[in-house]
Amino acid sequence: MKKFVLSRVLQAIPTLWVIATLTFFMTRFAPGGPFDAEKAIPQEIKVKLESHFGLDRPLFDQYLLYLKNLLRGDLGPSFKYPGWEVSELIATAFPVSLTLGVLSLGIALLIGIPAGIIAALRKNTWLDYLPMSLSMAGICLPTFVLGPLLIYIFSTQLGLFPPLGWYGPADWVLPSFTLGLFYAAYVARLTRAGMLETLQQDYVRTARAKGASPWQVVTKHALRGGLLPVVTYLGPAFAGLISGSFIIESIFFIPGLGKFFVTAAFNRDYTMVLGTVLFYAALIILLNLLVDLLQAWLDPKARQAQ
Amino acid sequence: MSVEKSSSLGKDAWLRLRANRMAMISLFILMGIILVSLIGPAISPYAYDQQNLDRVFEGPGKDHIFGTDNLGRDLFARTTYGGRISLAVGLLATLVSLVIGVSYGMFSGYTGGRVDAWMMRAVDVLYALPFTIFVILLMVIFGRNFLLLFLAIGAVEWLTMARITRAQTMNLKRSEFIEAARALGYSHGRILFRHLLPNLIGPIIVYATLTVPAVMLLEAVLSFLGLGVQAPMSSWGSLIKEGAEKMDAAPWLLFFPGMFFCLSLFALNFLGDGLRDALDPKSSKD
Amino acid sequence: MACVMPSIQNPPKIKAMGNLDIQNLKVSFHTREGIIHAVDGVDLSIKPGEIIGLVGESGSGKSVTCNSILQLLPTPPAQIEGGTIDWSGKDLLRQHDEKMRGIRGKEISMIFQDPMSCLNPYLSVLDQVAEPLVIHGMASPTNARKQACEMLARVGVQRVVDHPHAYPHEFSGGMRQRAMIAMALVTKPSLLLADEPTTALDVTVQAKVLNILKELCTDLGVSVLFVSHDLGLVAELADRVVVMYRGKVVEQNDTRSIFSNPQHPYVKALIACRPTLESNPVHLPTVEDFMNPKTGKCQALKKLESPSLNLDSQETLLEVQDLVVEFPTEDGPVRAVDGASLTIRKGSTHGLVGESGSGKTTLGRSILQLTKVNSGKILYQGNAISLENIQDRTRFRKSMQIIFQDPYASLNPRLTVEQALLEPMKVHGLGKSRKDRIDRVVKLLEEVGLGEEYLHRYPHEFSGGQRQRICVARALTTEPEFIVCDECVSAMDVSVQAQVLNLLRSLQASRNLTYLFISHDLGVVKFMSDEISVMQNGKIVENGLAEDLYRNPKSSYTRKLINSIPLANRSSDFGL
Amino acid sequence: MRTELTSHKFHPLIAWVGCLCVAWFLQGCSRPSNVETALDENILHFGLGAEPQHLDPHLATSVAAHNILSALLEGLVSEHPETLKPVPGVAHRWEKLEEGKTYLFYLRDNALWSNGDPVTAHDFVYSFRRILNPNLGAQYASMLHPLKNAKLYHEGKKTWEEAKVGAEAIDNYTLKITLEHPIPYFLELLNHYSWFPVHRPTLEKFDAFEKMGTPWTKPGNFVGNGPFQLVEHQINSVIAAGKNKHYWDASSVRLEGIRFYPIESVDTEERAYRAGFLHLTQSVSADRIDYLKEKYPEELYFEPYLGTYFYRFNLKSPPFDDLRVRQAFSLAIDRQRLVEKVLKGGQTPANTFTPPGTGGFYPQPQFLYDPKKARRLLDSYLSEKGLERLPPIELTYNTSEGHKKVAEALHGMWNEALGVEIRLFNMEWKVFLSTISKGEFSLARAGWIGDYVDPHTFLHMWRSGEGLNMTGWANASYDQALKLGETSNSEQERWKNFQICEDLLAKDFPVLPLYFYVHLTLRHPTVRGWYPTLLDHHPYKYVYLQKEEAP
Repeated sequence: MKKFVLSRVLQAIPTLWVIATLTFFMTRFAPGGPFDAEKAIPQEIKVKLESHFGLDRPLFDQYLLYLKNLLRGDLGPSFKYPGWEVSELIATAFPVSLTLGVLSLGIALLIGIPAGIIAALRKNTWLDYLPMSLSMAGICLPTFVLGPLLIYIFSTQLGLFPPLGWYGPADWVLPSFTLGLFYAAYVARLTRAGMLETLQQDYVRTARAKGASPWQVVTKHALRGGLLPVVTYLGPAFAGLISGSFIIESIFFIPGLGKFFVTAAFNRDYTMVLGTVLFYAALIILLNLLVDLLQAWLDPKARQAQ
Repeated sequence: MSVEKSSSLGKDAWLRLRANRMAMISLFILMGIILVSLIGPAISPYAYDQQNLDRVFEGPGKDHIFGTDNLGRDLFARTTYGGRISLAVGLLATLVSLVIGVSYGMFSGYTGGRVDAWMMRAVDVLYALPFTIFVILLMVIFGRNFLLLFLAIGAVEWLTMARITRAQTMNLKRSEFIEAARALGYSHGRILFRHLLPNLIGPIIVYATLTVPAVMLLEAVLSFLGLGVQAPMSSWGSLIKEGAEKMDAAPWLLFFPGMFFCLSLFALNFLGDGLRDALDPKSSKD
Repeated sequence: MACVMPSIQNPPKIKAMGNLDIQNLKVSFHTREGIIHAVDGVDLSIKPGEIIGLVGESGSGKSVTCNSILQLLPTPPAQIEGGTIDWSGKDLLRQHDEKMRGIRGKEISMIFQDPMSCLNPYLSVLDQVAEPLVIHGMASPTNARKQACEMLARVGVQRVVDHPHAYPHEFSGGMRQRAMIAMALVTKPSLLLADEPTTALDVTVQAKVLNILKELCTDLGVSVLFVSHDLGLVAELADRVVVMYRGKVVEQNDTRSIFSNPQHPYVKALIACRPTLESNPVHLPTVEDFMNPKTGKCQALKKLESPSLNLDSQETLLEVQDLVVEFPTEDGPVRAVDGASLTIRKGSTHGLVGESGSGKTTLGRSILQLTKVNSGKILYQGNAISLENIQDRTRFRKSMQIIFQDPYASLNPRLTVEQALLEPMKVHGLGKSRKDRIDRVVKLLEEVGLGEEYLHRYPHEFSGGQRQRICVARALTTEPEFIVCDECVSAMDVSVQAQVLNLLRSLQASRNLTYLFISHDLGVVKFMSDEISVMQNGKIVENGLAEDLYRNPKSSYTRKLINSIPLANRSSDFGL
Repeated sequence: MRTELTSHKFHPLIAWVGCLCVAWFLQGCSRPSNVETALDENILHFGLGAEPQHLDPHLATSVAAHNILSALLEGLVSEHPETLKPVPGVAHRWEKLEEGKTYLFYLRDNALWSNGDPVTAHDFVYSFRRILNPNLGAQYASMLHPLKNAKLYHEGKKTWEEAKVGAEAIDNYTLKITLEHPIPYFLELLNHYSWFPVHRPTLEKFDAFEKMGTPWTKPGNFVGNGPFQLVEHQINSVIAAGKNKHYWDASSVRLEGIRFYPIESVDTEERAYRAGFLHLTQSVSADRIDYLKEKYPEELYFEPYLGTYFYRFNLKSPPFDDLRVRQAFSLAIDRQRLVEKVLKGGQTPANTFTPPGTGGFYPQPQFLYDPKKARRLLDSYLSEKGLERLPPIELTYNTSEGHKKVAEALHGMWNEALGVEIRLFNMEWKVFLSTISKGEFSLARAGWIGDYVDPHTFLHMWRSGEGLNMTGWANASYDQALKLGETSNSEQERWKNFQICEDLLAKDFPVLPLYFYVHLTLRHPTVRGWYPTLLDHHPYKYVYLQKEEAP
């Protein structure tokens, strides 16, 4: 196990380096710079600005310098928000995104797994079609439709939840649902497929032969294997939940990471683009590793394979 | 007999599909949507970009069965015209991502070992790269080519496809029938595409049917960057996006494109499930 | 008189409860192809303490009968059409699901065929064995584990006692089946349903497991319904034997009578078609031989001395020298094949026996270059095999073929028979035109006993025996000289096994084929082979002519293999 | 496989936890809205629109920054809340000398920094010196170029002392400012944040004199002299300002604090307003006007805004190198219809480039609608070139629903009047900027918001070679007229010259003005002391909250 984790961590280093390198050069070759604005800056001022951020040096020197700083854990200052370090901004936004991500994932699982189980138990009946259709609502209604819709129903009409902000638990409900419903669709479909697979297994019959109740059969025997595909999906999904919630953040006015991801590219905020991309990459690598470990926990055979 | 032969898999699958009522209903709905998208703009008395500033934001009525938008354009013409674009983009880009993702995933999973590990790391890298910048660069390098749209969408959507295919391939490559194929002296290409691929079809179909709506919405995101469909042309993604902004003032602007989008999504999914069952010769057993 | 019925010697402690009486049970399956009457009016009763053997080939309805006792059949497609199953005054077929759950695992337990797939891979063995006690509220979880531990120790699964967190995959097949037995008996039920509990096991392991089962059931006074396709095996255990054929009970009698005086032709066939160590027929009798009234003579029972091949006069086709194959694992490489050497002569059959894990399959696969060889030489017609360039590889693949154990897994489920058979010809450029190739396929199919009408079917539409015939036909498409038969009949009913073995033999004669015949069943190997090598732990421990090896086994391991075969199967007259 | 899923009992604990959660949530929901509590707390909740990039007045560039900085800092003069005319700020009085070439400002001695230090004339000199410092790279430094010799220093040709820049502290409370030439709108100019003072010890502490991006602008560090002081700054969440006790006029400041929320999405901002989260929104979505007019007739405000929405022609490439085509494109647009039917936000059609009434200047309308003439002009061009019809024209705009709508409407109008095929191209903002500045366009969307209330802020951009011009248009007469209008002391003279500029623009058509902006906002009835102003400036010290009177 230790060896497995270690080798994955070692693999992560070149991966992150390649990501950093590609992103660095990609952002630099994209047209427009961080200081372009409608009111064009006089040339001499632009030169000053560029020298302040070290953009006047040869590109390769900048690259080396960036890597050097990176090794020290320094992501550099933001171009768009001068006076703020990229790492500082990520650090303040991350807890918010994490909360939102965990809650949304919880909701996705809470909706998706039961829906998938019921659908699998009643394959090709209305108890299959109905939960599957409902769970697909999250895909059918994109977040920019679902968000305002939920606000309209639960906030404007019923007055149950605040329409925006991120100040207390009550604020968490609507955004998490909006985001979670999208992922619930995937979870439901994956659970259904996984459960259909395990319910056919001989050990499920063994369990029934022991006198286990249907509830015990499903929860104790079938679910564990049936959830493996869901678990595989969780890694990328969770990374997506944490970083890719720009629209939700914009609809609900949440100070999360998603905004930095999207606007950094639009602002040509080079250091911020690199910082967020590397953060995201590290997150994906970490989560995939966690997923593998979780899989190992669920599946003793995988434990041995590692 | 040789005439009958080649149709056997297709015919079998078709027979099985026909027996699945949900799949057949879905198929008809999908055909209907495609048909309406193809002939809709032609039978509509208004062109998709024909403005009438005196009749803006009219609800569904006699003249405009789906109502009009902020420039007095006929929503029926715009929705059906958008259907052409969205369906074409959705289906073609999904196909592109399928081709890339499945080939990559199969190769990676089949080869295994170090090659596989690094191929998967490459996927990780591509996952992490900033998509916005990538698309902007694509446009800088290749100009505003409509084909780029497929390339750009395919480029992101194939990653998950590759992962799924790889996992399945790893699972299947140990099967005896693959070993039998090797023993029979088949080339790797033949084993991959003739023996492995048909057995991967289930998860691929499920994921592909989920990719189509994702692609249709991604198209709206890409048009934000200036790639793809340009105003005043329409697509379901852009119509839904506009409709969402005017949801309470002019709900029909969201309802009709949304309905078409949802219907085709549901139809695709149930059809996908049906197809998966139909393409599995075993499924006739239960 | 080797086979003594223990139940006669020690009369069991009879429990008050536990009288099972099946009357006129009818079960059908509703499929898209139509209704199949799997069980068609079966009557069967088990008295307390009795061990009943239920025998029949696959599809005869014995498993369905067994499963319907506990209402474990999937409905749909299965449907109980009629009959009663009386268990201590309750009709099990009409019990509510809740009531049934109270009976399952508590009063009536069940053991299934495949211990690999019947244990939940995600739960520890100890938890699974303890589970019935917990479910039925017979013990607290802690106490249940204690009892489970005791029961596991009793069946000889010491490992769980030492490692309470061990998972099924850490166990061998035999140990898992023991764990299954422990799981079934931990609640001390009145009746045990054992559905082919040892079929998936090696002979040596099978013998051990059977002994344990017998001992325990006798001790606990559990009555047993033992389902198997192997009459010889049942003879070891049962007080009474019930034989099923096509959903009906064709004969039932006490064990001794059924073997000494079979009435129904099917029962006679079952007794006859198993290759035994002592007989040496050219051709095995099959069920059809008996069931067909025209040819239904017991001619097969007569011993035919096979014309022994003059081995010395035959040239060497294949030579394996000091072969070593290693598999990397976490704890360093494991040697699956450890310096094995053997010589196979043209036109002969070389048998390879050993328990599972002895390396015989790896050896077979490495000859075909399906597994990477670490060291040693494989010479084919005197030349080392090279897969470097495509011509060599194609030539090599064309001349050597393999038939796998599981005909289902080794056929691509998405290709029709025609596609599966045409493809190798296309790849190897055999046949002039498509039509020519199709003609060849049809001919091949006829050769293996299947007709043209099967061309467009998929593998799952065939029975096990038919599938293996397709595999044989596929191996023949390239017109090979040498075929590795890797446990190719191990998973089959005796009656089907006989058909396939006969087919292989007749093909060898007509096409001058050379076989490497791998099996754990010494009887089968002896029937097929001219020479036999015995393998243990990756090494070849004994080597010799088939007849010599059986009569004068030199190594203790070979003797052990022979002794593990159920007595009834050692000779055709059962020694009764 | 079919199993019954009927008899699963949930653990009672789960139910209890569930109940607790619901109770917890609901309790959170019943909290009173911002607008309700504001009456007690006297806190203004302000929709800021965007996160300001800088809070350093010398580096700030955005409207959002102005909205915050005008609370945190105060210049030499302040603004009248209704007319924006200069009123005493840090300077309690001033003298205009030498026909407006020199000003003497007398600073009040009770003006203090938020840490209690006095605000002196030296602080202003230090501030001017800082923003003009060539090493700082301030974008708005050119706002101070009217100071005598400021340009010399700013361009690095001379040091501050050598250049003798026209800002001099005569004593602690007297500041003398000398200009290059008289500027009629000089006092209005002083209300731009680039003229605001900064606290010298704080900047020196953070070594911020020459450096941008130092943390001196963070809460706890920031020392200002405005009616409010910075309390809290969470990026993308909130910027909070509290009352500055040391402010010289603290007694007349009625708000206890202001909370600025950078809500970028207009729809979200509207929801926030409707939920009582905000007192004011930064803007309102044009598509929502009809709806809001009906629902919130008393709270929706259309206020004139000093800005022009226009398109640029590229004069360097055909067909817009020909005057007739440009003219035809302009004449084919029915601006009135555009404003009434498409925009519907109370905007006014732009028949001139400078919004009428800017600083009192009312230019003659020049850009009119005449589709027949447009057709004639285009036909004459086509026949001269021997063309059947114009090749497709590319219209470039940066991605935004509003810009798209206008482009689509124009697409229709041009198509109808001229039979031209227009191809719309939207671009992401930075790509758009770089494309336009490279001249790779034929027709491009643009907009301009005035920095101060004078026609000059609009007309200066068409000077030959000016960075903002980008059309390739150069006209010596225009440059001359602009120069005269800029420097003249007589209003009549200035208006005459500016009209010449307008005439020249309408004669050569390098630009296609479409409409004048309007500032659309939702404002809660409890907000008082808030007046519509052309620059959307609202001095906070006059703003207060008062409960609605019962009708």
